[in-house]
Amino acid sequence: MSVIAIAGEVDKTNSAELADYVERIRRPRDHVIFDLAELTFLDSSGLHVLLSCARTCADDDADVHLAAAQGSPARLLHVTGVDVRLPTYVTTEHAIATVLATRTS
Amino acid sequence: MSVIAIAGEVDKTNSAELADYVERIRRPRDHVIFDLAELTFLDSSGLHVLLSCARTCADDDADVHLAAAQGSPARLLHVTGVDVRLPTYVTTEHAIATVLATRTS
Amino acid sequence: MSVQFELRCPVSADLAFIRDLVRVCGRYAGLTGERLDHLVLAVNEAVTNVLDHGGAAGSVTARGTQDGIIVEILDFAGRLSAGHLGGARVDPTGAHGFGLWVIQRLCDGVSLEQTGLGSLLSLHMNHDPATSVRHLGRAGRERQPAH
Amino acid sequence: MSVQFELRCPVSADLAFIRDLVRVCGRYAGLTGERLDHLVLAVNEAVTNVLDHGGAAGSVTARGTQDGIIVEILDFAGRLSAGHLGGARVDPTGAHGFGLWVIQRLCDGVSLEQTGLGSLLSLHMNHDPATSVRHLGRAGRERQPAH
Ligand SMILES: Nc1ncnc2c1ncn2[C@@H]1O[C@H](COP(=O)(O)OP(=O)(O)O)[C@@H](O)[C@H]1O
Ligand SMILES: Nc1ncnc2c1ncn2[C@@H]1O[C@H](COP(=O)(O)OP(=O)(O)O)[C@@H](O)[C@H]1O
Repeated sequence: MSVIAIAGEVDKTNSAELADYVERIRRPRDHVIFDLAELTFLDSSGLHVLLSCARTCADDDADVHLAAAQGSPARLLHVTGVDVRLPTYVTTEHAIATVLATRTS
Repeated sequence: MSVIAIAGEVDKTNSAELADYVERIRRPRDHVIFDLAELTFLDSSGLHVLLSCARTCADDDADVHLAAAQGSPARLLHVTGVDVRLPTYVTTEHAIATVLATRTS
Repeated sequence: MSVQFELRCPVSADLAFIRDLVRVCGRYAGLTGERLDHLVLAVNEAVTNVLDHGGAAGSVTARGTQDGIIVEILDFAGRLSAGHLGGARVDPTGAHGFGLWVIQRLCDGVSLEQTGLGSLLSLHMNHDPATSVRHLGRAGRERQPAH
Repeated sequence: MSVQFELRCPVSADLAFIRDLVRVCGRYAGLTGERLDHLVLAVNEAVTNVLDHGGAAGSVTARGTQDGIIVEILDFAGRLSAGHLGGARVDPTGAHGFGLWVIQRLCDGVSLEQTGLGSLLSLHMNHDPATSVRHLGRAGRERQPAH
Protein backbone atom coordinates (compact mmCIF):
# COMPACT_ATOMS: atom_id res chain seq x y z
CA MET A 1 0.00 0.00 0.00
CA SER A 2 1.25 3.50 -0.89
CA VAL A 3 -0.08 6.54 0.92
CA ILE A 4 0.47 9.66 -1.17
CA ALA A 5 -0.29 12.99 0.45
CA ILE A 6 -1.05 15.85 -1.94
CA ALA A 7 -0.90 19.32 -0.44
CA GLY A 8 -1.54 22.85 -1.70
CA GLU A 9 -2.98 23.65 -5.09
CA VAL A 10 -2.94 21.32 -8.08
CA ASP A 11 -3.64 22.87 -11.46
CA LYS A 12 -2.40 22.52 -15.02
CA THR A 13 0.92 24.13 -14.12
CA ASN A 14 1.92 21.26 -11.82
CA SER A 15 -0.36 18.29 -12.55
CA ALA A 16 2.15 16.67 -14.93
CA GLU A 17 4.71 16.82 -12.15
CA LEU A 18 2.22 15.17 -9.82
CA ALA A 19 1.58 12.43 -12.40
CA ASP A 20 5.33 11.71 -12.66
CA TYR A 21 5.63 11.62 -8.90
CA VAL A 22 2.73 9.22 -8.49
CA GLU A 23 4.09 6.92 -11.17
CA ARG A 24 7.54 6.89 -9.58
CA ILE A 25 6.25 6.19 -6.09
CA ARG A 26 3.79 3.43 -6.77
CA ARG A 27 5.02 -0.16 -6.72
CA PRO A 28 3.21 -2.76 -8.90
CA ARG A 29 0.10 -4.24 -7.27
CA ASP A 30 0.13 -1.58 -4.58
CA HIS A 31 -3.14 -0.11 -3.45
CA VAL A 32 -2.85 3.67 -3.48
CA ILE A 33 -4.37 5.95 -0.84
CA PHE A 34 -4.41 9.63 -1.71
CA ASP A 35 -4.38 11.70 1.45
CA LEU A 36 -6.08 14.94 0.34
CA ALA A 37 -6.39 16.59 3.77
CA GLU A 38 -4.01 19.43 2.87
CA LEU A 39 -5.16 19.84 -0.73
CA THR A 40 -6.78 23.26 -1.13
CA PHE A 41 -7.41 23.34 -4.88
CA LEU A 42 -7.80 20.63 -7.51
CA ASP A 43 -8.61 21.29 -11.16
CA SER A 44 -9.75 18.79 -13.77
CA SER A 45 -6.17 18.06 -14.86
CA GLY A 46 -5.32 17.11 -11.29
CA LEU A 47 -8.40 14.96 -11.07
CA HIS A 48 -7.20 13.25 -14.24
CA VAL A 49 -4.03 12.26 -12.46
CA LEU A 50 -6.04 10.51 -9.75
CA LEU A 51 -8.25 8.81 -12.33
CA SER A 52 -5.40 7.69 -14.53
CA CYS A 53 -3.69 6.26 -11.47
CA ALA A 54 -6.94 4.38 -10.79
CA ARG A 55 -6.84 2.93 -14.32
CA THR A 56 -3.21 1.80 -13.91
CA CYS A 57 -4.06 0.25 -10.56
CA ALA A 58 -7.08 -1.56 -12.01
CA ASP A 59 -4.77 -3.22 -14.53
CA ASP A 60 -3.08 -5.09 -11.72
CA ASP A 61 -6.12 -5.55 -9.51
CA ALA A 62 -5.42 -2.73 -7.09
CA ASP A 63 -7.58 0.22 -6.07
CA VAL A 64 -7.18 3.94 -5.62
CA HIS A 65 -8.67 5.25 -2.37
CA LEU A 66 -9.43 8.91 -1.79
CA ALA A 67 -9.17 10.17 1.76
CA ALA A 68 -9.90 13.35 3.71
CA ALA A 69 -10.80 15.63 0.79
CA GLN A 70 -12.00 19.07 1.93
CA GLY A 71 -13.65 22.13 0.44
CA SER A 72 -13.28 22.78 -3.25
CA PRO A 73 -11.49 19.48 -4.11
CA ALA A 74 -14.18 17.50 -2.23
CA ARG A 75 -16.87 19.25 -4.26
CA LEU A 76 -15.13 18.55 -7.55
CA LEU A 77 -14.98 14.84 -6.62
CA HIS A 78 -18.65 15.04 -5.79
CA VAL A 79 -20.07 16.86 -8.82
CA THR A 80 -18.09 14.63 -11.18
CA GLY A 81 -19.27 11.46 -9.45
CA VAL A 82 -15.69 10.39 -8.79
CA ASP A 83 -16.45 10.05 -5.08
CA VAL A 84 -18.95 7.33 -6.00
CA ARG A 85 -16.75 5.57 -8.54
CA LEU A 86 -13.70 5.38 -6.25
CA PRO A 87 -13.71 4.34 -2.59
CA THR A 88 -13.76 7.56 -0.58
CA TYR A 89 -13.09 8.10 3.13
CA VAL A 90 -13.47 10.91 5.61
CA THR A 91 -10.03 10.26 7.13
CA THR A 92 -6.79 8.69 5.93
CA GLU A 93 -6.73 6.42 8.99
CA HIS A 94 -10.06 5.01 7.91
CA ALA A 95 -8.75 4.40 4.37
CA ILE A 96 -5.64 2.64 5.70
CA ALA A 97 -7.68 0.47 8.06
CA THR A 98 -9.96 -0.55 5.19
CA VAL A 99 -7.08 -1.46 2.89
CA LEU A 100 -5.39 -3.47 5.65
CA ALA A 101 -8.63 -5.32 6.38
CA THR A 102 -9.04 -6.20 2.69
CA ARG A 103 -5.51 -7.57 2.57
CA THR A 104 -5.84 -9.91 5.52
CA SER A 105 -9.24 -11.19 4.45
CA MET B 1 -9.97 58.02 31.58
CA SER B 2 -11.69 56.62 28.48
CA VAL B 3 -10.35 53.52 26.76
CA ILE B 4 -11.58 53.36 23.18
CA ALA B 5 -10.86 50.20 21.21
CA ILE B 6 -10.85 50.58 17.43
CA ALA B 7 -11.06 47.34 15.47
CA GLY B 8 -11.00 46.38 11.80
CA GLU B 9 -10.32 48.80 8.99
CA VAL B 10 -10.68 52.57 9.24
CA ASP B 11 -10.79 54.48 5.97
CA LYS B 12 -12.61 57.48 4.52
CA THR B 13 -15.86 55.48 4.33
CA ASN B 14 -16.12 55.17 8.11
CA SER B 15 -13.73 57.70 9.69
CA ALA B 16 -16.47 60.33 10.16
CA GLU B 17 -18.47 57.74 12.06
CA LEU B 18 -15.44 57.03 14.23
CA ALA B 19 -15.02 60.76 14.89
CA ASP B 20 -18.65 61.04 16.03
CA TYR B 21 -18.26 58.03 18.25
CA VAL B 22 -15.09 59.34 19.88
CA GLU B 23 -16.70 62.72 20.50
CA ARG B 24 -19.78 61.13 22.05
CA ILE B 25 -17.80 58.83 24.32
CA ARG B 26 -15.25 61.21 25.75
CA ARG B 27 -16.09 63.14 28.93
CA PRO B 28 -14.45 66.55 29.47
CA ARG B 29 -10.98 66.37 31.03
CA ASP B 30 -10.76 62.65 30.36
CA HIS B 31 -7.51 61.18 29.18
CA VAL B 32 -8.18 59.00 26.14
CA ILE B 33 -6.43 55.69 25.47
CA PHE B 34 -6.92 54.28 21.99
CA ASP B 35 -6.54 50.51 22.06
CA LEU B 36 -5.43 49.71 18.50
CA ALA B 37 -4.64 46.02 18.98
CA GLU B 38 -7.42 44.89 16.63
CA LEU B 39 -7.00 47.67 14.09
CA THR B 40 -5.84 46.18 10.78
CA PHE B 41 -5.93 49.24 8.53
CA LEU B 42 -5.77 52.98 9.20
CA ASP B 43 -5.72 55.64 6.50
CA SER B 44 -4.83 59.30 6.87
CA SER B 45 -8.45 60.27 7.53
CA GLY B 46 -8.54 57.84 10.45
CA LEU B 47 -5.27 59.18 11.74
CA HIS B 48 -6.86 62.64 11.60
CA VAL B 49 -9.54 61.46 13.98
CA LEU B 50 -6.90 60.44 16.51
CA LEU B 51 -5.03 63.74 16.06
CA SER B 52 -8.11 65.89 16.27
CA CYS B 53 -9.07 64.08 19.46
CA ALA B 54 -5.58 64.92 20.75
CA ARG B 55 -6.20 68.60 19.99
CA THR B 56 -9.55 68.57 21.81
CA CYS B 57 -7.97 66.83 24.77
CA ALA B 58 -5.08 69.32 24.87
CA ASP B 59 -7.65 72.12 25.26
CA ASP B 60 -8.58 70.74 28.66
CA ASP B 61 -5.15 69.50 29.68
CA ALA B 62 -5.67 65.86 28.89
CA ASP B 63 -3.68 63.56 26.62
CA VAL B 64 -4.36 61.01 23.94
CA HIS B 65 -2.43 57.76 24.40
CA LEU B 66 -1.95 55.25 21.59
CA ALA B 67 -1.67 51.60 22.58
CA ALA B 68 -0.89 48.26 20.94
CA ALA B 69 -0.78 49.39 17.30
CA GLN B 70 0.27 46.60 14.91
CA GLY B 71 1.32 46.21 11.29
CA SER B 72 0.19 48.80 8.80
CA PRO B 73 -1.38 51.23 11.33
CA ALA B 74 1.78 51.10 13.47
CA ARG B 75 3.86 51.99 10.43
CA LEU B 76 1.61 54.91 9.52
CA LEU B 77 2.00 56.27 13.06
CA HIS B 78 5.73 55.83 12.68
CA VAL B 79 6.37 57.39 9.26
CA THR B 80 4.22 60.40 10.14
CA GLY B 81 6.00 60.93 13.43
CA VAL B 82 2.73 60.68 15.34
CA ASP B 83 4.18 57.93 17.55
CA VAL B 84 6.73 60.47 18.76
CA ARG B 85 4.28 63.33 19.18
CA LEU B 86 1.76 61.31 21.19
CA PRO B 87 2.56 58.93 24.07
CA THR B 88 2.64 55.45 22.55
CA TYR B 89 2.61 52.07 24.32
CA VAL B 90 3.17 48.47 23.33
CA THR B 91 0.16 47.29 25.34
CA THR B 92 -3.07 48.84 26.54
CA GLU B 93 -2.33 47.68 30.09
CA HIS B 94 0.86 49.68 30.02
CA ALA B 95 -1.02 52.77 28.81
CA ILE B 96 -3.64 52.42 31.54
CA ALA B 97 -0.99 51.96 34.23
CA THR B 98 0.81 55.08 33.07
CA VAL B 99 -2.34 57.20 33.06
CA LEU B 100 -3.30 55.96 36.53
CA ALA B 101 0.20 56.75 37.83
CA THR B 102 0.02 60.28 36.41
CA ARG B 103 -3.32 60.83 38.08
CA THR B 104 -2.22 59.86 41.59
CA SER B 105 1.06 61.77 41.41
CA MET C 1 -22.61 44.90 -2.33
CA SER C 2 -24.48 46.95 -4.91
CA VAL C 3 -21.54 49.01 -6.17
CA GLN C 4 -20.73 47.90 -9.69
CA PHE C 5 -17.20 47.05 -10.67
CA GLU C 6 -15.35 45.84 -13.69
CA LEU C 7 -11.95 44.29 -13.62
CA ARG C 8 -9.84 43.07 -16.49
CA CYS C 9 -6.62 41.11 -16.63
CA PRO C 10 -4.83 39.17 -19.35
CA VAL C 11 -4.89 35.39 -19.51
CA SER C 12 -1.51 34.37 -18.23
CA ALA C 13 0.06 31.14 -17.20
CA ASP C 14 -0.22 32.15 -13.58
CA LEU C 15 -3.46 30.46 -12.77
CA ALA C 16 -3.01 30.97 -9.03
CA PHE C 17 -2.97 34.74 -9.50
CA ILE C 18 -6.15 34.66 -11.59
CA ARG C 19 -7.81 32.45 -8.97
CA ASP C 20 -6.89 34.93 -6.24
CA LEU C 21 -8.31 37.85 -8.23
CA VAL C 22 -11.52 36.00 -9.05
CA ARG C 23 -11.87 35.10 -5.40
CA VAL C 24 -11.57 38.76 -4.34
CA CYS C 25 -14.09 39.84 -6.99
CA GLY C 26 -16.52 37.04 -6.26
CA ARG C 27 -16.44 37.77 -2.55
CA TYR C 28 -17.02 41.44 -3.29
CA ALA C 29 -19.97 40.48 -5.48
CA GLY C 30 -21.53 38.69 -2.52
CA LEU C 31 -20.54 35.08 -3.15
CA THR C 32 -19.40 32.95 -0.25
CA GLY C 33 -18.48 29.36 0.56
CA GLU C 34 -19.33 26.76 -2.01
CA ARG C 35 -20.51 29.15 -4.70
CA LEU C 36 -17.33 31.21 -4.46
CA ASP C 37 -15.23 28.03 -4.77
CA HIS C 38 -17.29 26.94 -7.77
CA LEU C 39 -16.76 30.24 -9.55
CA VAL C 40 -13.02 30.08 -8.94
CA LEU C 41 -12.83 26.52 -10.27
CA ALA C 42 -14.94 27.30 -13.35
CA VAL C 43 -12.82 30.32 -14.30
CA ASN C 44 -9.67 28.28 -13.71
CA GLU C 45 -10.91 25.62 -16.14
CA ALA C 46 -11.87 28.15 -18.81
CA VAL C 47 -8.51 29.93 -18.59
CA THR C 48 -6.67 26.59 -18.68
CA ASN C 49 -8.50 25.79 -21.91
CA VAL C 50 -7.34 29.05 -23.48
CA LEU C 51 -3.78 28.07 -22.57
CA ASP C 52 -4.18 24.44 -23.72
CA HIS C 53 -6.47 24.56 -26.74
CA GLY C 54 -6.76 28.25 -27.61
CA GLY C 55 -4.16 30.77 -28.58
CA ALA C 56 -2.80 31.04 -25.04
CA ALA C 57 -3.75 34.72 -25.25
CA GLY C 58 -6.91 36.43 -24.10
CA SER C 59 -8.40 38.28 -21.19
CA VAL C 60 -10.48 37.72 -18.09
CA THR C 61 -13.07 40.33 -17.19
CA ALA C 62 -15.07 40.26 -13.99
CA ARG C 63 -18.12 42.46 -13.59
CA GLY C 64 -20.45 42.90 -10.67
CA THR C 65 -24.15 42.61 -11.43
CA GLN C 66 -27.37 43.09 -9.51
CA ASP C 67 -27.54 39.35 -8.84
CA GLY C 68 -23.90 38.42 -8.51
CA ILE C 69 -21.02 38.34 -10.92
CA ILE C 70 -20.22 37.71 -14.57
CA VAL C 71 -16.75 36.56 -15.50
CA GLU C 72 -15.92 36.63 -19.20
CA ILE C 73 -13.03 34.66 -20.63
CA LEU C 74 -12.03 35.93 -24.06
CA ASP C 75 -9.90 33.59 -26.19
CA PHE C 76 -8.24 35.60 -28.96
CA ALA C 77 -7.75 32.45 -31.06
CA GLY C 78 -11.54 32.18 -31.35
CA ARG C 79 -11.80 28.42 -31.75
CA LEU C 80 -14.01 27.55 -28.81
CA SER C 81 -17.36 26.53 -30.32
CA ALA C 82 -20.89 25.80 -29.17
CA GLY C 83 -20.20 22.26 -30.31
CA HIS C 84 -17.45 21.93 -27.72
CA LEU C 85 -19.80 23.17 -25.01
CA GLY C 86 -22.69 20.98 -26.12
CA GLY C 87 -20.49 17.95 -26.50
CA ALA C 88 -19.04 18.19 -23.01
CA ARG C 89 -19.61 15.04 -20.98
CA VAL C 90 -18.54 14.00 -17.56
CA ASP C 91 -16.47 10.88 -17.65
CA PRO C 92 -15.61 9.60 -14.20
CA THR C 93 -13.17 7.09 -15.64
CA GLY C 94 -11.11 10.09 -16.74
CA ALA C 95 -10.59 8.93 -20.31
CA HIS C 96 -11.61 12.37 -21.57
CA GLY C 97 -11.36 15.93 -20.38
CA PHE C 98 -14.32 17.40 -18.56
CA GLY C 99 -13.38 21.01 -17.94
CA LEU C 100 -16.24 22.30 -20.07
CA TRP C 101 -18.68 19.96 -18.36
CA VAL C 102 -17.57 21.12 -14.92
CA ILE C 103 -17.95 24.76 -15.97
CA GLN C 104 -21.52 24.21 -17.13
CA ARG C 105 -22.37 22.12 -14.09
CA LEU C 106 -21.05 24.65 -11.54
CA CYS C 107 -22.17 28.00 -12.93
CA ASP C 108 -25.67 29.45 -12.83
CA GLY C 109 -25.34 30.47 -16.47
CA VAL C 110 -22.85 29.91 -19.28
CA SER C 111 -22.98 31.53 -22.69
CA LEU C 112 -20.65 31.64 -25.67
CA GLU C 113 -20.38 34.40 -28.24
CA GLN C 114 -18.08 34.73 -31.24
CA THR C 115 -16.81 38.29 -31.32
CA GLY C 116 -14.40 40.17 -33.52
CA LEU C 117 -11.79 39.72 -30.81
CA GLY C 118 -12.24 36.00 -30.29
CA SER C 119 -14.55 33.55 -28.56
CA LEU C 120 -16.11 34.98 -25.45
CA LEU C 121 -17.22 32.56 -22.76
CA SER C 122 -19.41 34.23 -20.10
CA LEU C 123 -19.88 32.62 -16.72
CA HIS C 124 -22.69 33.89 -14.49
CA MET C 125 -22.85 33.19 -10.81
CA ASN C 126 -25.53 34.55 -8.48
CA HIS C 127 -25.16 35.43 -4.83
CA ASP C 128 -25.16 32.53 -2.49
CA PRO C 129 -28.85 32.03 -1.69
CA ALA C 130 -27.92 31.22 1.89
CA THR C 131 -26.57 34.74 2.40
CA SER C 132 -29.81 36.31 1.25
CA VAL C 133 -32.43 36.41 3.99
CA ARG C 134 -35.27 36.33 1.48
CA HIS C 135 -34.15 32.98 0.10
CA LEU C 136 -33.55 31.25 3.41
CA GLY C 137 -36.15 28.56 2.77
CA ARG C 138 -35.62 25.38 0.87
CA ALA C 139 -32.88 26.80 -1.30
CA GLY C 140 -30.94 27.78 1.80
CA ARG C 141 -30.92 24.21 3.01
CA GLU C 142 -30.05 22.78 -0.36
CA ARG C 143 -26.98 24.94 -0.81
CA GLN C 144 -25.22 25.37 2.50
CA PRO C 145 -21.95 27.27 2.29
CA ALA C 146 -19.01 25.26 3.55
CA HIS C 147 -18.46 27.23 6.76
CA MET D 1 7.36 36.26 -10.48
CA SER D 2 8.47 37.37 -13.91
CA VAL D 3 5.15 36.92 -15.72
CA GLN D 4 3.80 40.33 -16.62
CA PHE D 5 0.25 41.28 -15.80
CA GLU D 6 -2.01 44.25 -16.14
CA LEU D 7 -5.16 44.75 -14.20
CA ARG D 8 -7.66 47.57 -14.42
CA CYS D 9 -10.64 48.50 -12.29
CA PRO D 10 -12.70 51.65 -11.91
CA VAL D 11 -12.31 53.96 -8.95
CA SER D 12 -15.27 53.17 -6.78
CA ALA D 13 -16.37 54.01 -3.30
CA ASP D 14 -15.44 50.53 -2.13
CA LEU D 15 -11.96 51.19 -0.90
CA ALA D 16 -11.75 47.82 0.85
CA PHE D 17 -12.25 46.03 -2.46
CA ILE D 18 -9.54 48.08 -4.15
CA ARG D 19 -7.20 47.38 -1.23
CA ASP D 20 -7.83 43.64 -1.56
CA LEU D 21 -7.10 43.73 -5.30
CA VAL D 22 -3.94 45.76 -4.85
CA ARG D 23 -2.81 43.34 -2.17
CA VAL D 24 -3.27 40.35 -4.50
CA CYS D 25 -1.42 42.14 -7.33
CA GLY D 26 1.37 43.38 -5.10
CA ARG D 27 1.92 39.93 -3.63
CA TYR D 28 1.98 38.48 -7.13
CA ALA D 29 4.56 41.11 -8.13
CA GLY D 30 6.79 39.86 -5.33
CA LEU D 31 6.08 42.35 -2.55
CA THR D 32 5.73 41.10 0.98
CA GLY D 33 5.36 42.40 4.52
CA GLU D 34 5.93 46.08 5.10
CA ARG D 35 6.35 47.01 1.44
CA LEU D 36 3.09 45.33 0.49
CA ASP D 37 1.31 47.19 3.30
CA HIS D 38 2.84 50.47 2.15
CA LEU D 39 1.67 49.97 -1.42
CA VAL D 40 -1.86 49.21 -0.24
CA LEU D 41 -1.94 52.32 1.95
CA ALA D 42 -0.53 54.58 -0.79
CA VAL D 43 -3.08 53.42 -3.36
CA ASN D 44 -5.84 53.79 -0.79
CA GLU D 45 -4.82 57.43 -0.20
CA ALA D 46 -4.64 58.23 -3.92
CA VAL D 47 -8.05 56.70 -4.61
CA THR D 48 -9.54 58.52 -1.61
CA ASN D 49 -8.26 61.78 -3.09
CA VAL D 50 -10.02 61.05 -6.38
CA LEU D 51 -13.23 60.54 -4.43
CA ASP D 52 -12.69 63.60 -2.19
CA HIS D 53 -11.03 66.21 -4.37
CA GLY D 54 -11.27 64.82 -7.90
CA GLY D 55 -14.24 63.90 -10.03
CA ALA D 56 -14.95 60.75 -8.03
CA ALA D 57 -14.39 58.90 -11.30
CA GLY D 58 -11.28 57.30 -12.66
CA SER D 59 -9.46 54.02 -12.84
CA VAL D 60 -6.81 52.02 -11.05
CA THR D 61 -4.36 50.03 -13.16
CA ALA D 62 -1.79 47.67 -11.71
CA ARG D 63 1.02 46.37 -13.86
CA GLY D 64 3.83 43.97 -13.04
CA THR D 65 7.34 45.13 -13.92
CA GLN D 66 10.78 43.60 -13.86
CA ASP D 67 11.44 45.22 -10.49
CA GLY D 68 8.05 45.12 -8.84
CA ILE D 69 4.79 46.85 -9.58
CA ILE D 70 3.39 50.11 -10.92
CA VAL D 71 -0.08 51.20 -9.85
CA GLU D 72 -1.57 54.08 -11.80
CA ILE D 73 -4.46 56.09 -10.45
CA LEU D 74 -6.21 58.04 -13.18
CA ASP D 75 -8.46 60.91 -12.06
CA PHE D 76 -10.80 61.86 -14.91
CA ALA D 77 -11.34 65.32 -13.43
CA GLY D 78 -7.67 66.08 -14.07
CA ARG D 79 -7.14 68.59 -11.28
CA LEU D 80 -4.32 66.91 -9.36
CA SER D 81 -1.22 69.04 -9.99
CA ALA D 82 2.52 68.86 -9.43
CA GLY D 83 1.98 71.78 -7.05
CA HIS D 84 -0.20 69.59 -4.85
CA LEU D 85 2.47 66.90 -4.78
CA GLY D 86 5.32 69.32 -4.15
CA GLY D 87 3.39 71.17 -1.49
CA ALA D 88 2.59 68.04 0.51
CA ARG D 89 3.82 68.28 4.10
CA VAL D 90 3.53 65.98 7.03
CA ASP D 91 1.79 67.63 9.90
CA PRO D 92 1.74 65.49 13.02
CA THR D 93 -0.67 67.88 14.71
CA GLY D 94 -3.18 66.86 12.06
CA ALA D 95 -4.24 70.37 11.13
CA HIS D 96 -3.81 69.50 7.44
CA GLY D 97 -4.19 66.46 5.26
CA PHE D 98 -1.10 64.44 4.50
CA GLY D 99 -2.27 61.76 2.09
CA LEU D 100 0.01 63.03 -0.67
CA TRP D 101 2.92 63.23 1.72
CA VAL D 102 2.37 59.65 2.87
CA ILE D 103 2.18 58.45 -0.75
CA GLN D 104 5.52 60.06 -1.59
CA ARG D 105 7.11 58.87 1.63
CA LEU D 106 6.06 55.22 1.22
CA CYS D 107 6.55 54.54 -2.49
CA ASP D 108 9.85 53.96 -4.26
CA GLY D 109 8.75 56.30 -7.03
CA VAL D 110 5.84 58.68 -7.66
CA SER D 111 5.18 60.52 -10.90
CA LEU D 112 2.33 62.65 -12.20
CA GLU D 113 1.32 63.14 -15.81
CA GLN D 114 -1.52 65.16 -17.29
CA THR D 115 -3.13 63.04 -19.99
CA GLY D 116 -6.07 63.52 -22.31
CA LEU D 117 -8.09 61.34 -19.94
CA GLY D 118 -7.16 63.09 -16.72
CA SER D 119 -4.35 63.34 -14.21
CA LEU D 120 -2.39 60.11 -13.94
CA LEU D 121 -0.56 59.43 -10.69
CA SER D 122 1.91 56.53 -10.99
CA LEU D 123 3.15 54.74 -7.91
CA HIS D 124 6.19 52.48 -8.23
CA MET D 125 7.10 49.90 -5.67
CA ASN D 126 10.02 47.48 -5.99
CA HIS D 127 10.26 43.97 -4.62
CA ASP D 128 11.07 43.74 -0.99
CA PRO D 129 14.89 43.74 -0.96
CA ALA D 130 14.85 41.24 1.88
CA THR D 131 13.20 38.66 -0.38
CA SER D 132 15.94 38.95 -2.98
CA VAL D 133 19.00 36.93 -2.08
CA ARG D 134 21.30 39.26 -3.97
CA HIS D 135 20.32 42.19 -1.78
CA LEU D 136 20.58 40.46 1.55
CA GLY D 137 23.28 42.78 2.86
CA ARG D 138 22.75 46.13 4.44
CA ALA D 139 19.50 46.78 2.58
CA GLY D 140 18.11 43.53 3.94
CA ARG D 141 18.67 44.67 7.48
CA GLU D 142 17.35 48.14 6.87
CA ARG D 143 14.04 46.94 5.50
CA GLN D 144 12.91 43.86 7.36
CA PRO D 145 9.49 42.60 6.32
CA ALA D 146 7.08 42.47 9.22
CA HIS D 147 7.02 38.70 9.56
N1 LIG E 1 -10.55 27.74 -25.63
C1 LIG E 1 -10.70 26.69 -26.47
N2 LIG E 1 -10.34 26.77 -27.78
C2 LIG E 1 -10.49 25.73 -28.61
N3 LIG E 1 -10.97 24.52 -28.24
C3 LIG E 1 -11.36 24.37 -26.95
C4 LIG E 1 -11.23 25.44 -26.00
N4 LIG E 1 -11.70 24.99 -24.81
C5 LIG E 1 -12.06 23.72 -25.01
N5 LIG E 1 -11.88 23.33 -26.29
C6 LIG E 1 -12.17 22.01 -26.90
O1 LIG E 1 -13.10 21.33 -26.09
C7 LIG E 1 -12.55 20.09 -25.63
C8 LIG E 1 -13.05 19.74 -24.25
O2 LIG E 1 -12.47 20.63 -23.29
P1 LIG E 1 -12.49 20.28 -21.74
O3 LIG E 1 -13.84 19.75 -21.42
O4 LIG E 1 -12.06 21.47 -20.98
O5 LIG E 1 -11.46 19.08 -21.55
P2 LIG E 1 -9.88 19.05 -21.87
O6 LIG E 1 -9.41 20.45 -21.83
O7 LIG E 1 -9.33 18.23 -20.76
O8 LIG E 1 -9.77 18.39 -23.22
C9 LIG E 1 -11.05 20.26 -25.74
O9 LIG E 1 -10.38 19.03 -25.88
C10 LIG E 1 -10.94 21.14 -26.98
O10 LIG E 1 -11.01 20.39 -28.15
N1 LIG F 1 -7.15 63.85 -7.12
C1 LIG F 1 -7.05 65.16 -6.75
N2 LIG F 1 -7.65 66.14 -7.49
C2 LIG F 1 -7.55 67.44 -7.12
N3 LIG F 1 -6.88 67.86 -6.02
C3 LIG F 1 -6.26 66.94 -5.25
C4 LIG F 1 -6.31 65.55 -5.57
N4 LIG F 1 -5.60 64.90 -4.63
C5 LIG F 1 -5.13 65.83 -3.77
N5 LIG F 1 -5.53 67.07 -4.13
C6 LIG F 1 -5.22 68.34 -3.45
O1 LIG F 1 -4.09 68.16 -2.62
C7 LIG F 1 -4.42 68.47 -1.26
C8 LIG F 1 -3.66 67.58 -0.31
O2 LIG F 1 -4.12 66.24 -0.39
P1 LIG F 1 -3.77 65.20 0.75
O3 LIG F 1 -2.35 65.38 1.11
O4 LIG F 1 -4.16 63.86 0.28
O5 LIG F 1 -4.63 65.62 2.01
P2 LIG F 1 -6.22 65.76 2.17
O6 LIG F 1 -6.84 64.87 1.12
O7 LIG F 1 -6.48 65.27 3.54
O8 LIG F 1 -6.50 67.22 1.98
C9 LIG F 1 -5.92 68.31 -1.19
O9 LIG F 1 -6.48 69.05 -0.15
C10 LIG F 1 -6.36 68.78 -2.56
O10 LIG F 1 -6.43 70.18 -2.61
